[in-house]
Amino acid sequence: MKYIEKLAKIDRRIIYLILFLTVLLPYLFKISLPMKPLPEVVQAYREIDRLPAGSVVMISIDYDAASMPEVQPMLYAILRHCFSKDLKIIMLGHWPLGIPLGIAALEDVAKEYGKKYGEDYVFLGYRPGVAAVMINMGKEIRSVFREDYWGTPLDSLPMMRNVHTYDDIAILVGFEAGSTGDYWVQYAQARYNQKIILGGTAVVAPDWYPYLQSRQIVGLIGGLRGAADYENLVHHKALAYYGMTPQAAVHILIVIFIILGNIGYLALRRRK
Amino acid sequence: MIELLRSLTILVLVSFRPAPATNVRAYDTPNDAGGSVIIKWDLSKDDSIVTKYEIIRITGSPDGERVTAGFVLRGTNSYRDVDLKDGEKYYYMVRTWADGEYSDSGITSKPAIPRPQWFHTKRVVALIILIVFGFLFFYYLKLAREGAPLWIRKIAGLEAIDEAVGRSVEMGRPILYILGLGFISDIPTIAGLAILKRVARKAAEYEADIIVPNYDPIVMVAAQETVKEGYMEAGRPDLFNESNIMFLTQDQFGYAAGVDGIMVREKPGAIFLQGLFYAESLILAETGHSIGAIQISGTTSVTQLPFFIAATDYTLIGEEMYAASAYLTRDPLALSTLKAEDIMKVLFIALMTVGTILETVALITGNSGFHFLKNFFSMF
Amino acid sequence: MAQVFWTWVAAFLTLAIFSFLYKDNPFYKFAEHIYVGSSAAFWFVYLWYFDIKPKLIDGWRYNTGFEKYILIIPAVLSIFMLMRFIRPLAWLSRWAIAFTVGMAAGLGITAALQGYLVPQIQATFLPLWVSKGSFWHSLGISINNFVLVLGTIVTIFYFYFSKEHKGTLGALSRAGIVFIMVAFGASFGYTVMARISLLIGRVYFLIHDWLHIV
Amino acid sequence: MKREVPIAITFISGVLLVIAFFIPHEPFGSLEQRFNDWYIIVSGFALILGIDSLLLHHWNKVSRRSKDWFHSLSLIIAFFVTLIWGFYSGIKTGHFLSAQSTFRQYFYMYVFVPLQATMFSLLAFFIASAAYRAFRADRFEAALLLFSAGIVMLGRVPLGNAVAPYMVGLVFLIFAYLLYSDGRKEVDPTRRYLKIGGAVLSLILIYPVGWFFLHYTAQTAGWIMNIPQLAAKRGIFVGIALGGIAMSLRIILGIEKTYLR
Repeated sequence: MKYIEKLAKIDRRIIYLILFLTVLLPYLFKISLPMKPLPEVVQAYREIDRLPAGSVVMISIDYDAASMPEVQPMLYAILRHCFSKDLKIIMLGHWPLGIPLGIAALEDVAKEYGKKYGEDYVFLGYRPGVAAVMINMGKEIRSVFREDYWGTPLDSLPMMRNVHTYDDIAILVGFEAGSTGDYWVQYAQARYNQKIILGGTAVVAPDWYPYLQSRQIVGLIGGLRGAADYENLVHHKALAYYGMTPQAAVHILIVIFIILGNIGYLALRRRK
Repeated sequence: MIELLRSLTILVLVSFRPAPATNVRAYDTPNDAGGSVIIKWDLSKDDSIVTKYEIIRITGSPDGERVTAGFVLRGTNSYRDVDLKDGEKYYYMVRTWADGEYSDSGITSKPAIPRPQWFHTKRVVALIILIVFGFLFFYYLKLAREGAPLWIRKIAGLEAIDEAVGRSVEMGRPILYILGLGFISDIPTIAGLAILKRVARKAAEYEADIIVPNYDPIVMVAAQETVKEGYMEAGRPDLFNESNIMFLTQDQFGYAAGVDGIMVREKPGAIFLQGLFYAESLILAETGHSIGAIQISGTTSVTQLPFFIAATDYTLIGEEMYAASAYLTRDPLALSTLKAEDIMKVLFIALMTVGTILETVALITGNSGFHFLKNFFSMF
Repeated sequence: MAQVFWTWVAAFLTLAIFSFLYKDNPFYKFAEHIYVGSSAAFWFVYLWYFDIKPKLIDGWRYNTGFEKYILIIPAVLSIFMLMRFIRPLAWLSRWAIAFTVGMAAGLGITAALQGYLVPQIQATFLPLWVSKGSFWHSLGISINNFVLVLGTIVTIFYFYFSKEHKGTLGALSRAGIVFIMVAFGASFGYTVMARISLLIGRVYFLIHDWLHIV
Repeated sequence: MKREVPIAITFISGVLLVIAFFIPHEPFGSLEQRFNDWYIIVSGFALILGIDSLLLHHWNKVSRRSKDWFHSLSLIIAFFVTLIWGFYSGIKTGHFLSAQSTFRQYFYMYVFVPLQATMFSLLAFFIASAAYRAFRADRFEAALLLFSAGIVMLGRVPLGNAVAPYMVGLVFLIFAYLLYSDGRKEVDPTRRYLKIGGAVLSLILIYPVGWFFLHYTAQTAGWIMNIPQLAAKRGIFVGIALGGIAMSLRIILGIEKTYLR
């Protein structure tokens, strides 16, 4: 009887320890759940996969450190996919505090694939005024970004010579933690017919399904699950893919704790 | 073979000029600060092969210079032209493009004259609500001035304030008051300050310390004034210690880290979490619980309320927090405004019922005239 | 090399914060104080580069006429705010606070009307009988609409202050509590996923970027 | 003068913003934006007050050599190092977050972000301990909270469907037990048999309800989020909006002036 009652008063540190191990162990032993990639992620993958080598992909960093664990893995997976297909990348962002995260990922993956700055990828950085930036880039990217993030004029970068407007960009991939993605659809897609893929946190992504249905976006990557699917598709399983097991395990763990707590509580109550 | 046929069809389609967009209308943008015109047209019959519509602006007279105002994609039948001069006449044409070929009807729209408006007609419903509320507000204020009795239901979280302060004092521990991440421009922060005054007065009566760590410097200044006032009301201005109401950092989790540190080191007996909270709410409430403090929380952030309900002893849910200052002071003027709120609630419930019935009727009879109430309430 | 050093710094700070879960200790204290101090400075630098400089300094430099000289108002209010450092003039800071509070009140009214009241009420104008597709499908949508309207109304009754919650009002407000509790539970459960993702991110940093195990 | 002027300022700025809401014409049309910009400037300067408070608080601890003075000293050092580094990088490269900024490369990426992210990630632990402790089916309302939290939690992950029936079954078991133990104490025979009958019914229902959740947990979670959750949220929003308007009116009219004393 006494043991049952103890279930009502498990020390919180024990809960913390079990939870920590639940997250850690699947990584160490690479335990993974069988998952079929979501159709909207597969769609995004195919859109990028069928681009001819040399096409330009624009990536927008519209999140910051708080959403990093969910969105950063998507960024890495997409970058790997693009560089492995010899696509060229232009990166920019609308969240000033996210810019450092974008550049870190870009340089990491570029090094991995031996890509050269200015020839294979360019980093534009941040300019204030979300909608104005998007609209003006439809007329001429140089009207917003005369220089790249390092202060080099765009015309002296080989890969930028023939890139002027959205017409020269095959696909735009927006990584979102707020409403900037809606602006991309509203301005770059509706006004300039830019092909867009959106990736974002599990909180913002559900709002985008209407865009997917109306074909305003051609792919959607939502939350850690979406990132895991993309990692799976590009055959580079990392944070997100192995993170899905702890994700599910912790949810179930919390429910088990709740049940144990209730059993203990009931036992206590009966004695009283 | 099929491929060939397809390319042939496309070739044939493309070499023909698309049907022009017709019925081009231009008018001043309603409810704006001037300088813009809205252009609408009926789509070309060949909209499916159209690449874009070009909007052409002619300033002054119909045969003036033609300037491209902008492009829109197929399927779009309106455009908003901006950066115009108020009072000037503008004529518009819409040119339909299909690859390299274009066509237009050659007829310009009637002139549009951009002007600024003095009243936002889409917001009339908001104005009506505000007027009705204002009327009720002043009516009950007048009743209160005349001394009509006002009653308010029990709110457990507010009843518990004195008990929490008392218990903290018995344990010989200080009181921690957390105003959250709100700026002074957030109404919940001001509601939090009103409750702080009461807590400060009680603390002064019991000669207990009260610690208020802050996220926003202006809120810190306001909190210092509020606590000082509470101590004065209790007749103990000598006990007031301004350095107990300090600033931490304007970083969400830096603030949470700092407050957690204060909790485990100062071991307050009562913790108040009153204001605007975001994700850090549970970090604070769980740490507060782990040190065994009695906690009273309140916020209007609906996403954080579940965590407060789970982790703290009493929670003021949304509007209950706004009612706090009236509840605690029993000031008849403040209480009268609660009565006005309640009447508004009944009015809104009646309105919802009517609106729901109208919508049902509209759907059953198929008469869209019954949507009038719903349409009236669409604003932006 | 610098990379390695800084990764160790980041790992140390991460573990120091985690150690708080066990109990308060010097490592956490150190990380906490570093965090509070450096983040206060960080946001100060941030405010300078993203707010004060573009809005006040550049505004003054690049604007002309009215747009330029109107900036004197916020500049004066800012100086009033700092008058708290000078005891005899400290009362001037209340003028600046009064402005911000007045702004809060004005925005409080318009934001409540535009952001909450009108759209939320409009959204509850739902038909209680919908015929769309099969009978069961229609019935499902109709019941959902009914529950939505009913739930909204009874929740509003819970916040009725000026009458005791007895009799009919009591029953309605209790029904309101039922909806509120279901909502809070659901909202709690919904958030778990995002929070676990955060922890996964940190654990991955430790074992991948720092220890290179995975 | 010292009291009336602030109240007048509050009144004027509040009323102006409400009027501006209904008038698109200049100067009202852009008033809200303008006031916002002013507010940002004022609050930027106010940060100096805050930093003064923070540093003074800790400097006092250092100079008095009170407990943890060493940590207070590291706070002060961290503050100045960050401040100087940030402005140094900013002046040298044009912006403190620019590409060449060492402040961005090192401080931001390896100190600031890890601290922020780790503090944020503590929530994963706290959400577990809060759920464990608080979700006790001691009252009907608490049982509802527990139930909807559990369903939504399980409905959002793979494998959730497989676990949900057990959880639901257990809740029904608990429910049956409560009804039974209450019923046993009941003096009135009809009530007693009703309650005990209810207990038996809950036991019988375990199987069909469990079957239901085996197949429809995710859908149920979606329904709870989209219907009852939304309804309650709307009701709360209406209350908050009305309370907010009333509070604002009280502030504008000077009935509520805690902040000014």
